[in-house]
Amino acid sequence: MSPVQLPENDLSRARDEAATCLGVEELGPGLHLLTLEAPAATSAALPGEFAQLQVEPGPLLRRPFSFSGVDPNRGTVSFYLRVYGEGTRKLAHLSPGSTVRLLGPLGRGFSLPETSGTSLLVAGGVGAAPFPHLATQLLARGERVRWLNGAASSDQLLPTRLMPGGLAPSVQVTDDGSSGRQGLVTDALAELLGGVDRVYACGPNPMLQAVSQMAARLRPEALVEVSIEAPMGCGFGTCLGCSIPLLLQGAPIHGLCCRQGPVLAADQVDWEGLRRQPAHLE
Amino acid sequence: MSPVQLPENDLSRARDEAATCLGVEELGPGLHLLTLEAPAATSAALPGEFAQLQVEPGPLLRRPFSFSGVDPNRGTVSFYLRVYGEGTRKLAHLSPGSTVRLLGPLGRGFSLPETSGTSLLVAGGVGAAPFPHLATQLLARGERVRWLNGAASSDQLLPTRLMPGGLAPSVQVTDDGSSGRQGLVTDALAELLGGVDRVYACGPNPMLQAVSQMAARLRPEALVEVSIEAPMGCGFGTCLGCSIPLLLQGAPIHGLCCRQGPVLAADQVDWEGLRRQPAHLE
Amino acid sequence: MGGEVVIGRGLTLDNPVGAASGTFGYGFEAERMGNLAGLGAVFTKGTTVDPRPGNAPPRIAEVPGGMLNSIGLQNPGVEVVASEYAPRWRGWAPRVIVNVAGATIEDYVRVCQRLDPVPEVAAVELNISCPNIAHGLDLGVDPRAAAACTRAVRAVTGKALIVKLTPNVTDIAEIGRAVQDGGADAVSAVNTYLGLKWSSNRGRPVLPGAGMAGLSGPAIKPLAMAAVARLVAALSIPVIGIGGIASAEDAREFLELGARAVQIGTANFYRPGIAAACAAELQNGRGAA
Amino acid sequence: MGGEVVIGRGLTLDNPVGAASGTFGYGFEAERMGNLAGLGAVFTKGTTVDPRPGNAPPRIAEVPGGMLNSIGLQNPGVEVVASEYAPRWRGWAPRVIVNVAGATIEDYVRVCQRLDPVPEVAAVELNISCPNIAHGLDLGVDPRAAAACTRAVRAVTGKALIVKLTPNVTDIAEIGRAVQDGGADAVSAVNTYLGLKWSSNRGRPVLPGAGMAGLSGPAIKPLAMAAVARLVAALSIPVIGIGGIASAEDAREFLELGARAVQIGTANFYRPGIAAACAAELQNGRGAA
Ligand SMILES: Cc1cc2nc3c(=O)[nH]c(=O)nc-3n(C[C@H](O)[C@H](O)[C@H](O)COP(=O)(O)OP(=O)(O)OC[C@H]3O[C@@H](n4cnc5c(N)ncnc54)[C@H](O)[C@@H]3O)c2cc1C
Ligand SMILES: Cc1cc2nc3c(=O)[nH]c(=O)nc-3n(C[C@H](O)[C@H](O)[C@H](O)COP(=O)(O)OP(=O)(O)OC[C@H]3O[C@@H](n4cnc5c(N)ncnc54)[C@H](O)[C@@H]3O)c2cc1C
Ligand SMILES: Cc1cc2nc3c(=O)[nH]c(=O)nc-3n(C[C@H](O)[C@H](O)[C@H](O)COP(=O)(O)O)c2cc1C
Ligand SMILES: Cc1cc2nc3c(=O)[nH]c(=O)nc-3n(C[C@H](O)[C@H](O)[C@H](O)COP(=O)(O)O)c2cc1C
Ligand code: FES
Ligand code: FES
Repeated sequence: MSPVQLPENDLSRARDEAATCLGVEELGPGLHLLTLEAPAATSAALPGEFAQLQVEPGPLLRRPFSFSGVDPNRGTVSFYLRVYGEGTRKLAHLSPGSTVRLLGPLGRGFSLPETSGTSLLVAGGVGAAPFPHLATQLLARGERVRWLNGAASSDQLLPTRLMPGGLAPSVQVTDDGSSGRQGLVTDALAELLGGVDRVYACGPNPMLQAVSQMAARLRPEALVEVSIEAPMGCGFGTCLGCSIPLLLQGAPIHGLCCRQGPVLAADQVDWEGLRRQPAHLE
Repeated sequence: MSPVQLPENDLSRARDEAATCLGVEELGPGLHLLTLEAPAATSAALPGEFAQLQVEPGPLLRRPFSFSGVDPNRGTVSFYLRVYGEGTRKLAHLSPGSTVRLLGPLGRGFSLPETSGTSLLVAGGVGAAPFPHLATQLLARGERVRWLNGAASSDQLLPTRLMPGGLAPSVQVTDDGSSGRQGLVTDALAELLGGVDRVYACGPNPMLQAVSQMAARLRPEALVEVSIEAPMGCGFGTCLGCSIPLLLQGAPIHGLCCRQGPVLAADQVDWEGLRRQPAHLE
Repeated sequence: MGGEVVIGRGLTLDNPVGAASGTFGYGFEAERMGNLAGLGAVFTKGTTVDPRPGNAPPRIAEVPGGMLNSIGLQNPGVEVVASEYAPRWRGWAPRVIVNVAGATIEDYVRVCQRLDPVPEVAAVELNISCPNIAHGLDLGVDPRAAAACTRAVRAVTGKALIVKLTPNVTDIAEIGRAVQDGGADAVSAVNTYLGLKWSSNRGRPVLPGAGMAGLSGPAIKPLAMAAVARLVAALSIPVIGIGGIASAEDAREFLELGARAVQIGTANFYRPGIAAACAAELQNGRGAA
Repeated sequence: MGGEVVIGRGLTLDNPVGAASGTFGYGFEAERMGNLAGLGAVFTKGTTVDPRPGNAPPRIAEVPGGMLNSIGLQNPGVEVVASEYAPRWRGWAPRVIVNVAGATIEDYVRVCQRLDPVPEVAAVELNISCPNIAHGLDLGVDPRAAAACTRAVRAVTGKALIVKLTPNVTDIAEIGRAVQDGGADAVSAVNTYLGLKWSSNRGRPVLPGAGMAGLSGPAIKPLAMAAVARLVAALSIPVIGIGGIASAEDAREFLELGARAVQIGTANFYRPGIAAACAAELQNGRGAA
């Protein structure tokens, strides 16, 4: 058994609150911003942490989503959602005023720097979800924040207006060139790594692996953290359903995405193990 | 096997249409009038016939309801509902514009007279449901129609405004005397039976039995028809779930409420068998 | 997917979608309602030697995602089926397969004997999930009894012989192998699962007696798929998949899993016409939608 | 309803509601989240002789009204449980009952031997639904093997001995009688039902290998109630009811049916705190609401 040695999140911070939907904004094809009034989560959620949302009527199990925006003044949190199956479809069509149970914050988020430096945020598609909150927190700590935002096409990019003001010049890439540069995030990564102290990445696993490898090669002194997904039964460590392949002192172990992740140091991830997983666990 | 000998409804008249909710009006505590735009049903539904309504999301099986009002001009049908469990609760809270699948008309309705005479409609509680449509049809045939409307209390009586104009003087009774006379419908029945050619009754089984017995004694020449309920899996004769105790040439048989009923001649019903049924089959 | 399927011993269906026994009567209701055309097969209500009135009400109860039934095999008896119903099936597009039930092996033999010369009966499906058989065991839970019943019927019928299996067993593949060895041309699986619904108001089960009844509907689909997967792996004869199918996509899943054909049961109650619609959708390749 | 219940051999629970094995870890997550107080018992994750890493992902898949799991008994092994976890249970209000799993009878004996002197372990629950036992049968589907395992454990432990039964058998009452004769103080039922989810996109089951996994959640409640009813009728020892319980009303139904206590499983995942809430609701007599 492994989990004892890898750090786990502190479950005593999680609250199960009845959140009220304030509205859903459509941001692109199948992409929505869900805003919930959820005072407890608002005051606790750190960047990279997630919530388990329950929709009723809807699927039995809750669904995990990264906190995207947190507004302590309004007492609201927002989630950047891509419609995938039943749960996300229902969430994307919530009417204002309806109730959603929100359990959170859960998981381990991104490590926030003690001293200021330069952070690079690398997003692939809906993987941009945690970055508005992360960027806000980094800027508040005096960090210089660059943003590399990638997606398949223009209408699938997280809109820049959701990010806080004050970012360093950032780069957008799209697979089809419909916005920003044409190509993959890794095509634009090399030139952005110079002088970077921290790389935070969220997106499809192959992208995360490529980013981790490139950063390790070109900027070995940088901290690299990635946010990984897994199917979740509970979100708080009891179902053992969210197993992900991690490395403990170099040896492959079965880690729990919901407690040791979802954010992990790139060198804690067993990338080979991840690659062998079925594609839908992307 | 019995059903071959008792008459059954003609299933070829049933249509499965997507009906649109035009609104739900609250008529009393847990009592609602649901109005649906359902052109096919409107032009086919006869008094005493019923529809199987499906609510989504909602229970798996459809729920049976008697056609209460039929408005051929507007293409609408209405149902007088009492909230009982999940299905009726959902129907009572339908938003205008939402869709309900309606299968109907189903079952055998009340037999309508060829020659004109006097009909007495006897309702117990939500059993009044089929009577607006029945009264309208009877009046259209030149029938004289009296109405004996009973319920536990005033707010559970079908409002008179739902009945067509032109009824002969009618009587209301309530168990608690909060409206009309105090008592049971059977207390008022005797005086109303004089000169009656047809008695149509709908309500709890014990009431139906009492009405049938009193009518047989005091007005043996009258036709007496009652509308019976049973749990229904399908509504059209295939699940065999809606078994009710009937008499065929005096011998007890298992009839099908959905095809040989729900309206039956009082002397076709095995009242003893009905009384032995669990109370929830009331 | 969706075209003609061969079950065996001369039984070929125009398409792999049938309506399950006990959920489609003898097909006459669907005929009146216009829901017959396009179906591959109609599996009739379980038919016994003598007419049976069925159980006292209540007979059905709803549970989330499914229903419980304890109908008690209400049916008019094989004589009425053979002499009055069968002629009415003449010219129907779907094959009509008579589901056969009984309390003893002799019962099954007698029903199948009577049906053997009836040309409108395309095949028989033995429902061997009936209680009160030799040794206090259901016929369908004892491999020897199941095989013996199959063999006995095999000896008296030239029609394709499908044996319908109960899932309420430790090892459904063992029963499947037994009836395959006994001469079955195909198996169908599954029949209903033993379930119970309690009423706190009444302080007793909702259904009469001990309250045991058969669970069907979408709730059983994952269980039925596991049973069908085990049969497909264990048998060489075709497997007809049944259990919780309520869409063309559900039907497609069973077929991809290895079932030769499928039957739709409970869904016919709340979506009349679903079976024929699924058949059409599979044929037009829209099942994946 | 809702007060203290006696299971036997010194095991008494403050109230009849427990959290089911594999859905509550070893109780520490609930402790951190404030969901422990008020529970009658915590049944731990299945614990084996040696640590087990569990199966490769994916391990869970959702189906309507339930979920499939194939976790593969991930656990730290009995030594960690006995020496590191047990001391942390000291002073807990709920009794902690260790769920024990193994591949051979010897495995069960070794785990229970190690737990016997540990005072914080209130009882053991044998999960005899693990494959690959003598004669190619699961331990839990063969009455002789189930009885032998119970007897062997009985010989090495003075603690209350609960045997958890699999529902994937022809006659669960037969297995129940066998373990009762073998010395069990109580049985718990049911474990998960064998299910499979298919993915048409991928043309294979969603879960790895043959795709077989255990179905739990509200979908199985009517099935579990039928199994519990059969056990209650057949046994003299207490029956602990499990399967799809997601509200105090569900729990009350099992208790009215004759179960001495209940366990809540899958519902803990989507309604953390449900188990303690049900316990409180039963105690306050609001369960009928
Ligand atoms: C920590 C974390 C954070 C996430 N943050 C976001 C976010 O901010 N925005 C966003 O759009 N999506 C996010 N996701 C993904 C999101 O949770 C899934 O898209 C969602 O669960 C799909 O649910 P569904 O009902 O729409 O799809 P369905 O396909 O109906 O159901 C999904 C089911 O598949 C399983 N499953 C399979 N693969 C995955 C997977 N990779 N992730 C989760 N469940 C899976 C689940 O257990 C679930 O039962 C996140 C996932 C995780 C683990
Ligand atoms: C021919 C007919 C006409 C009806 N007309 C009306 C009407 O006009 N207005 C009205 O308010 N109600 C009417 N009912 C009764 C109505 O159908 C039930 O109240 C309704 O089905 C309850 O559904 P539920 O989901 O609210 O309740 P639940 O308790 O959640 O579900 C009811 C379930 O119980 C079973 N059941 C048990 N007893 C009965 C019973 N007596 N009738 C039906 N189902 C039963 C059903 O099979 C169903 O699965 C009629 C019933 C029948 C048979
Ligand atoms: C009301 C009802 C009656 C049934 N009667 C029979 C029957 O007579 N013979 C039989 O073999 N199966 C019978 N079944 C079982 C179905 O044919 C089918 O195997 C089962 O319902 C599972 O399929 P489903 O989930 O699609 O309903 C019956 C099922 C129901 C719901
Ligand atoms: C993810 C998961 C893991 C489980 N692990 C175990 C286990 O280790 N030992 C065991 O005896 N039962 C295990 N079970 C079975 C449950 O304890 C319970 O018997 C079953 O889930 C039915 O109850 P439910 O419907 O309330 O979930 C597990 C169930 C789930 C869902
Ligand atoms: S989601 Fe249940 S253990 Fe991680
Ligand atoms: S409701 Fe199905 S046969 Fe009458």
